[in-house]
Amino acid sequence: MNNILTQIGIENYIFLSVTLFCIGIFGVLYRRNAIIVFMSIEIMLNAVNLLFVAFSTYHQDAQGQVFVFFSMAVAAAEVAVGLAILVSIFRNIGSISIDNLKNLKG
Amino acid sequence: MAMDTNLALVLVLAPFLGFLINVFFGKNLGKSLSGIIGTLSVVVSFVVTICFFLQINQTKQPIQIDLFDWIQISNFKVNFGFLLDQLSLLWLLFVTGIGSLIHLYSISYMHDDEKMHSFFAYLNLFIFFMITLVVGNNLLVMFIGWEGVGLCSYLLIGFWYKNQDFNDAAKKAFIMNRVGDLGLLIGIFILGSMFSTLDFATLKTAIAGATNLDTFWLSIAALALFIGACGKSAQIPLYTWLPDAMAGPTPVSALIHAATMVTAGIFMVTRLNFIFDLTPYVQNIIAIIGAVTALVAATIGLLQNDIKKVLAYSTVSQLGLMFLALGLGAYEVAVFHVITHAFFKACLFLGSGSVIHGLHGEQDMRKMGGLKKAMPITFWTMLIASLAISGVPLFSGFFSKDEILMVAFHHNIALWVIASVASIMTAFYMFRLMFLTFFNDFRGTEEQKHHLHESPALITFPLIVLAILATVGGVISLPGNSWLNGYLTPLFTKVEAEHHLGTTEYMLMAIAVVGGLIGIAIAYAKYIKQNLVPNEDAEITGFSKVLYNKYYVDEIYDALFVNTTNGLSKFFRDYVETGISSLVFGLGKVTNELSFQGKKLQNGSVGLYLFAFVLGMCAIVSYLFLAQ
Amino acid sequence: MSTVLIIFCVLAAITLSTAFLTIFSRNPIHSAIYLVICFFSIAGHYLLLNAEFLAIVHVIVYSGAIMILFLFTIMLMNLNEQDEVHKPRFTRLGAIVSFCLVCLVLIKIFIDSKPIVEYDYTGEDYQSIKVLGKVLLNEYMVPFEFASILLLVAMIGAVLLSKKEKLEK
Amino acid sequence: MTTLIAIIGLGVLCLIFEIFDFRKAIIPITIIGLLAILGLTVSEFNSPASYYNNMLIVNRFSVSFSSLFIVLTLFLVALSHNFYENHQSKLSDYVAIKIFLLSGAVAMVTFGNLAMFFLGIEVLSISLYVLAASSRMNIKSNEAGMKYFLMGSFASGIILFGICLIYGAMGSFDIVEISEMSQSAELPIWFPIGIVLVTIGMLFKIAAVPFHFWAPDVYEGSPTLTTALMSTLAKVVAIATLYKLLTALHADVNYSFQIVVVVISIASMTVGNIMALRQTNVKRMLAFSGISHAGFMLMTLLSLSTSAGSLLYYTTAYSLAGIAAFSVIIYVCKNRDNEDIVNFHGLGKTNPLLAAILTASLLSMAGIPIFAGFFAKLVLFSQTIQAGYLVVVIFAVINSIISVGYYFKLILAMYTKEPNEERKGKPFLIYAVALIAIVLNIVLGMFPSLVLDLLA
Amino acid sequence: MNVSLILIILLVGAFATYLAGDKLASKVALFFGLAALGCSIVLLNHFNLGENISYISQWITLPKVSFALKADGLSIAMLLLTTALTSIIIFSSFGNDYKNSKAFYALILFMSFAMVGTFLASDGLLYYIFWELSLIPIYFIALIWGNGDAEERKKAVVKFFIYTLAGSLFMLIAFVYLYQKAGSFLIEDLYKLNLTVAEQKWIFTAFFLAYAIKIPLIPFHTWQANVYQKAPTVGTMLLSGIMLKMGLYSVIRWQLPLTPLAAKDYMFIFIGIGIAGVIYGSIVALRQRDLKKLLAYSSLAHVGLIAAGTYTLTLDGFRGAVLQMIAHGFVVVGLFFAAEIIFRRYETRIITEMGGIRSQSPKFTSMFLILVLASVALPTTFNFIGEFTVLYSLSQINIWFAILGGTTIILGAYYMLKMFQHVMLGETNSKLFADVTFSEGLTMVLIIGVLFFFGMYPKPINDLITPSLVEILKVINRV
Repeated sequence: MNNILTQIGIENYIFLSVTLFCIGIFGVLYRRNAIIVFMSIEIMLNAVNLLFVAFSTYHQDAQGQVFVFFSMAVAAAEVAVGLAILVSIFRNIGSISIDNLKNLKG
Repeated sequence: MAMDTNLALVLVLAPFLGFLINVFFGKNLGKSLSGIIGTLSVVVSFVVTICFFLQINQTKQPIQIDLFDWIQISNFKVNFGFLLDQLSLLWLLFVTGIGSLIHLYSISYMHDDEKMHSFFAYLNLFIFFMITLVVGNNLLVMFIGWEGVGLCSYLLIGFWYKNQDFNDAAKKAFIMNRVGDLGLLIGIFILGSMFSTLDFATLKTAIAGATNLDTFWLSIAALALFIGACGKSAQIPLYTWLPDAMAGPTPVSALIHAATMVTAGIFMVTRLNFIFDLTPYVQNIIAIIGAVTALVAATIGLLQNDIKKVLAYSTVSQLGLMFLALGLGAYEVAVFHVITHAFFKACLFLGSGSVIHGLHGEQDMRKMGGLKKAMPITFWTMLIASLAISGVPLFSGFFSKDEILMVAFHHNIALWVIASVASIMTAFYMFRLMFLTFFNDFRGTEEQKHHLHESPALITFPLIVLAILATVGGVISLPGNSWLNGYLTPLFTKVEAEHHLGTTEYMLMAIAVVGGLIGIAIAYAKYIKQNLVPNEDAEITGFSKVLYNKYYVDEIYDALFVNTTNGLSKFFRDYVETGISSLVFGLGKVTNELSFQGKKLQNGSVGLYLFAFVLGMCAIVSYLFLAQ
Repeated sequence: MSTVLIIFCVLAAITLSTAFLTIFSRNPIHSAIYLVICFFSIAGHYLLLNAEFLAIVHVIVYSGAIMILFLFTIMLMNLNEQDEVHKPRFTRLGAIVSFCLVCLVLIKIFIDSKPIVEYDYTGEDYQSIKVLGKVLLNEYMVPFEFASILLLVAMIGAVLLSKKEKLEK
Repeated sequence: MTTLIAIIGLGVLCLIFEIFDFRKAIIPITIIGLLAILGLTVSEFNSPASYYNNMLIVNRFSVSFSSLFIVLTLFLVALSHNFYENHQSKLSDYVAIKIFLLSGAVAMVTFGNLAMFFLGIEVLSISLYVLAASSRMNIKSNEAGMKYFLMGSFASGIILFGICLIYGAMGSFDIVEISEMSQSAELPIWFPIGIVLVTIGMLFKIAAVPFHFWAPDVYEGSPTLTTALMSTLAKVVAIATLYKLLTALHADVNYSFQIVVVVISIASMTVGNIMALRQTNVKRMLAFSGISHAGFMLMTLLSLSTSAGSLLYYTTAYSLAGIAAFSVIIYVCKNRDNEDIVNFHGLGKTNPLLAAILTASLLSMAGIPIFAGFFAKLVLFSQTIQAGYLVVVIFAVINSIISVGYYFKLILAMYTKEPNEERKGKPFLIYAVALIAIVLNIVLGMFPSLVLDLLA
Repeated sequence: MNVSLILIILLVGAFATYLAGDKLASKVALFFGLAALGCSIVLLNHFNLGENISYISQWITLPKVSFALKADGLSIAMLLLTTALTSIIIFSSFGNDYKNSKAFYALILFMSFAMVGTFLASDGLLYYIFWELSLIPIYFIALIWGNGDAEERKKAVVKFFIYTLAGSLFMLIAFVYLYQKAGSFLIEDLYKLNLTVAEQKWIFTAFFLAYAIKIPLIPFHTWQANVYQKAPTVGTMLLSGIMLKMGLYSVIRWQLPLTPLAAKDYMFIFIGIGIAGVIYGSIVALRQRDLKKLLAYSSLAHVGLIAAGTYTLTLDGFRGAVLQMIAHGFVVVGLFFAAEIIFRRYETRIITEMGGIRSQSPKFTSMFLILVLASVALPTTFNFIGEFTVLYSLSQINIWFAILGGTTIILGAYYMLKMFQHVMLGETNSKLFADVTFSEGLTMVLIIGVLFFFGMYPKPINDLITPSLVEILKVINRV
């Protein structure tokens, strides 16, 4: 048995991950619905997680996977706080479109 | 030597002390006392001068007095010191002498003026500066006096400061003088850098000992010095201030603008004769300007109606004659004329002052006439002075003027013709003045007529003294036997041979006398026989109008210099200043505008922000990894 | 083309397409569902790479916790298609442009880079639960503890943001 | 190491105090605690060590910056007393979050492993998101929190991606290992890209152009104390971490990377200053001013090997001035719904001391001598010229000139306008904080060697 | 005893004044001003005895900055000027009633402190710090206690501050660059540098920006007139009497010795700028409506001439410049004080609203006239010595410089006398003008006394400054 990446190629994982990451960026830019934007950010983080695991396999090293745990914790924490903010905005202005957040400018 | 130093200090500082007393305590002293103190202080100087004069007449040794270091320049040092030699003592004699007389005169003349003490203060200050000018042992100490007398002239012309016209005249005098002063300074600079000294004595030896003189720069220096003299001595092109200066009280005109200050230019040229002697071109220029000034001023004088203006133009004209003599290298002749001129012109001015005093300030000759009876002493003294200035034989002016004409004749016929014409005109307008003022009937108001009276003794006494001097002053330099020439000889490098009184000379004398008499005769014909009175201002036409308006020189100067400067000033103030200012502000405005536009970019949209973020990231990454 | 590669391609296709669909679907609920599928496919990748534990944790955390949170919020706010605001054209254009740009730039860089041909294989166990546990709780003990602080902060924060204040006068 | 533990302990203590209803004691205890921690930290100054498999590396750099953070937090906690007067029930949360935030900050400069770095930055960020949005009923605060959160987590994503690439290249998260490897072997291109991406993420945190757009909006919308925190502590932490990251990793700081830094630095200074000119909201103005200062701080990256001391000095000077300025702003704008410059009218008459302090802090930021800000700039200029980037210095100087324009707008308002209304009360802690901060600033200005030589 | 004492006195004075409270402030300030003056005289004495009165100690290790104060003749002359004028200025303001006067007088002393520091510092950075420091007090003095429309004033003052700061920051860059070369900010070390001509040229330009704005020379003068007009008279006096001398002093002390080759290359340009300033300033002054503005432009003209003198790089130019700096300092303070005296009575600075004052106030008139005459460099006043020497030095470079520069004699007389005529002369003004009070008179008399004394006997100052100027010239001509 050898490294599974010999069959797939680490480049492919990189391309997949980069594409996924870019889709995440695209989502953040494209959508105005805050929830979807959050989701896009999650996609970005997951793209990175995927790459971590791929690299972990590439290096035959556990640290990459361990880091994914931290990354998940971060994602969870962010989502919690983000949604809390979102809810409080929704309570105040009844909308979650980020286009409505234009009071602060200039 | 210490004695000399102390005496010299007394000589210089006595008037200054008078000035200080009058400035600080004048008001409390009372008018008479302040006048007396003022006069006394000058008399003291006069007495000291006489002492020195007697001393030097015996020893023939100039007295050098160094007081202290004054200005330090890299290649030379300027001491503050005095030089009492033949020239300066001669000058001092008539400065302090006539000064004393005029002070005396002023006690009475200014008695009605509430600011009499300051008048005396200024007069004393003037004498102080004049003495400084004369006794300074180097160019810069002379320059102190030079500027100082200008200042006093300014103060005294503008003595009646409530009248802005008088103030304008004062300002004009000061500024035109300053134009000359700049010339003088430039001359000083050049001399200083050429010879590393400004001391007269050292300068003289340095020039005498110099092997290869740079005549070009020396000429420039001489020319610059002459410009200075033009300013002070009212020569073309800087003469226009002098007639305006008549705005001051009459004693001032007599003292400053006839007898003493205006001769400073002649003094300076004479003092530096060793320089001018080496620069023939400049000498020619001086001669020509002198002659032209004499003629131009005389022509203007022909038609003036203000009694003092006539005298003022006459002064300019006479000064022109003196410069003519200087330009021709006949320094002693010029000095001679300075002295005689001081006598008779002071007398004339004081006389006219007496007339004006009698008429309570009237200066227009058209409103005078027939004053002979009311003011006999004034009349007779003025008549004597007029005869002197017109060159009637045996009066002092005859000798001095004649010598100038003779010198001119020997050098250049054209100059002689000009000078002769000028002196004929002089005779004419002086007697025009006399006839209009003293003969025929009184043309003024009844009230004035009622108050006509001879002036008090304090006024007439100086007149009489000056008239006597004007008569006999000629003895100091009789043709053929000149005490003055002998006295002044040590000063000059080139000694001109004495003119022998040959036929030519007697011919010239005769022509001059006849010319003078013709002038008087014309005036007599016009103003006594025909009893003409000059026209009102509006009725003057033709060339007379040009003359009456002084060739419009003032207007031309105004247009050329004053208005240009003022226009430039306005232009600078309104456009250039705001322009530069708005350029600076403009930078601020541009950044502010950028800020304003930038605020639009910061529009609050997260989308835009992220977009910028991503673009920035792309730019950086692609620059770093793709562009290499 | 090996089986593994085929599985990879399929999974990758699913991952990318569902990710796209998440963004493009107008209904937030649909988005959430697509996202869940996407996450599952990622878990598939993990399995493919033999990271079983991680795959399970991933499913639990993402599909189980985070997605539920999302859905819960969506329900709470009662969002549906009508709420979607109209997007200005230049926004969309900008988004697409930057997407293409980032994609191109990154991919170009990686294509340009030297291809990796050799892969290490030590044969050692590096990703079993046991090993992971050791690494996590020995080497990475401090970050592990610190992550708890992170979560604590998030908790306090969430509470702070939604707690009503007692008015004390 | 002990610092980090102590800080976390203190944070937990705050929460416990709330439970046992010792609310009044929270702030005094925290202050005392922080002082103790400060002492603890300083005592480690001369004993560099690494802990837990290189998870945390304590050296002079980390100790001095940690101390700075602790001092700043101390000030911020002291200000909390007055600021949260009307929010007593949440006081413990606020304080605890600040303390945890400090722990994140300390982790960021002490990290020896990228995991610590990442967690630290997340603790910091999440605390900031919460604090920014913490004024629940205030729409502006909500908006600020939301904007910050969206952009911040986006940036976190990028940082994470960068870390991932670094890991991919090196197979390790340990910075010592990474830096060793980065010098020896031929590297995959992943490594430089990773570094660049992490750098970009950090540039976002320090609000450098073009990643700065969030800053003015968030600064304006957040509660003033949070703004103070962001503009002083958060910015300083970010730049210090970036500096440490680049030095510790022996990252590929080649010429073209420096060019990028130059461009960003110039752009930040220019944009920040020009945009600040027309602001009427003081917090917003200071946000832009902060952006320009970020540009200045970035200049240190041009001479990485020597500029640690000057970075410390600059950040200290800047943050002390910032604390002083914000304390005055907190005092002035208390109970006002905005921070418009109008509120400052006539402060010179009604409250000369605070006006003087604000003036001094603004002058320090403008870089006028005897204030520390001047030396900060001077040292920076000196180093940058030495590094051969005269252009940057010239731009910096031009920007200093522009900056005076808006700093003086505020000073003018205080001294030339008529006061509009009296303010009541003289809160001791605000005065104390403002005064101490500015005095420290001036002392540092007079004796710059105190700080400059620490990391020499 | 060393020179740092005087700095301490002034600094302590500033604080003491602030603490003394509004009522006592002016007296306390005067006390410390006089103490500083006394101290500088004592220092002069020590200096003349050949004692070492400099002070040096390490201040910052990296960058290497020393707290180095060195007093040579030039510095001591400037020191005396500063302390004497500070005392006079403080005393002159006794007739005014400033609100919050404790801050006001404290700022004056503080400014004096900074300026003294500038004149003494022999370390580039220390010098720069003092240089900048002097800006802050004058900014507040002009801003808070100034007059005229508040908005206008703000604009003018901020422009002034930014403008001068802008210039000096370029100087800072130059200093930092020099530091990189020399490894030290000490003036001796900087003097030793051998820079290429290209380096010198840009450093020269950077310095020039700072100084040209401070002095000011055209076309960098636009801040001047407005600030002089808007600032309270005390501020104007400080600015024109002392502060602009900082620029001129620095040209001699720093700019020329550090960049001699550039200075020689550029000599004609910069003399030209100076002289253009003379003519331009004089002409603009002619048509000013505001008395203080007029005086500001006159100041522009005078400093133009001084600057031209310094750029001649000759001993005469330097010496004349320094003498003229001192003379101008006194005379301009006197003139602005005269303007203030009028303002105290008539509440106006517009010339057309004045006139006819002379008959009501003979004392004031005389004193004002003397000052006017001194400012047009009448011989026997101090200004003449300076102006003569400067013009002489210019004539050594090129006679045309002297002629053009000499127009100041004519134009200066023109605008000053015109001003005097419209302000003082004419029909008696209907508004009452009380003659000078004792303290006003005393101030004027002091100034006039100084002008006349040194006008007749400049030797002490000459002997004081010449050796140090010779030293500086040696440095300039080292290559």
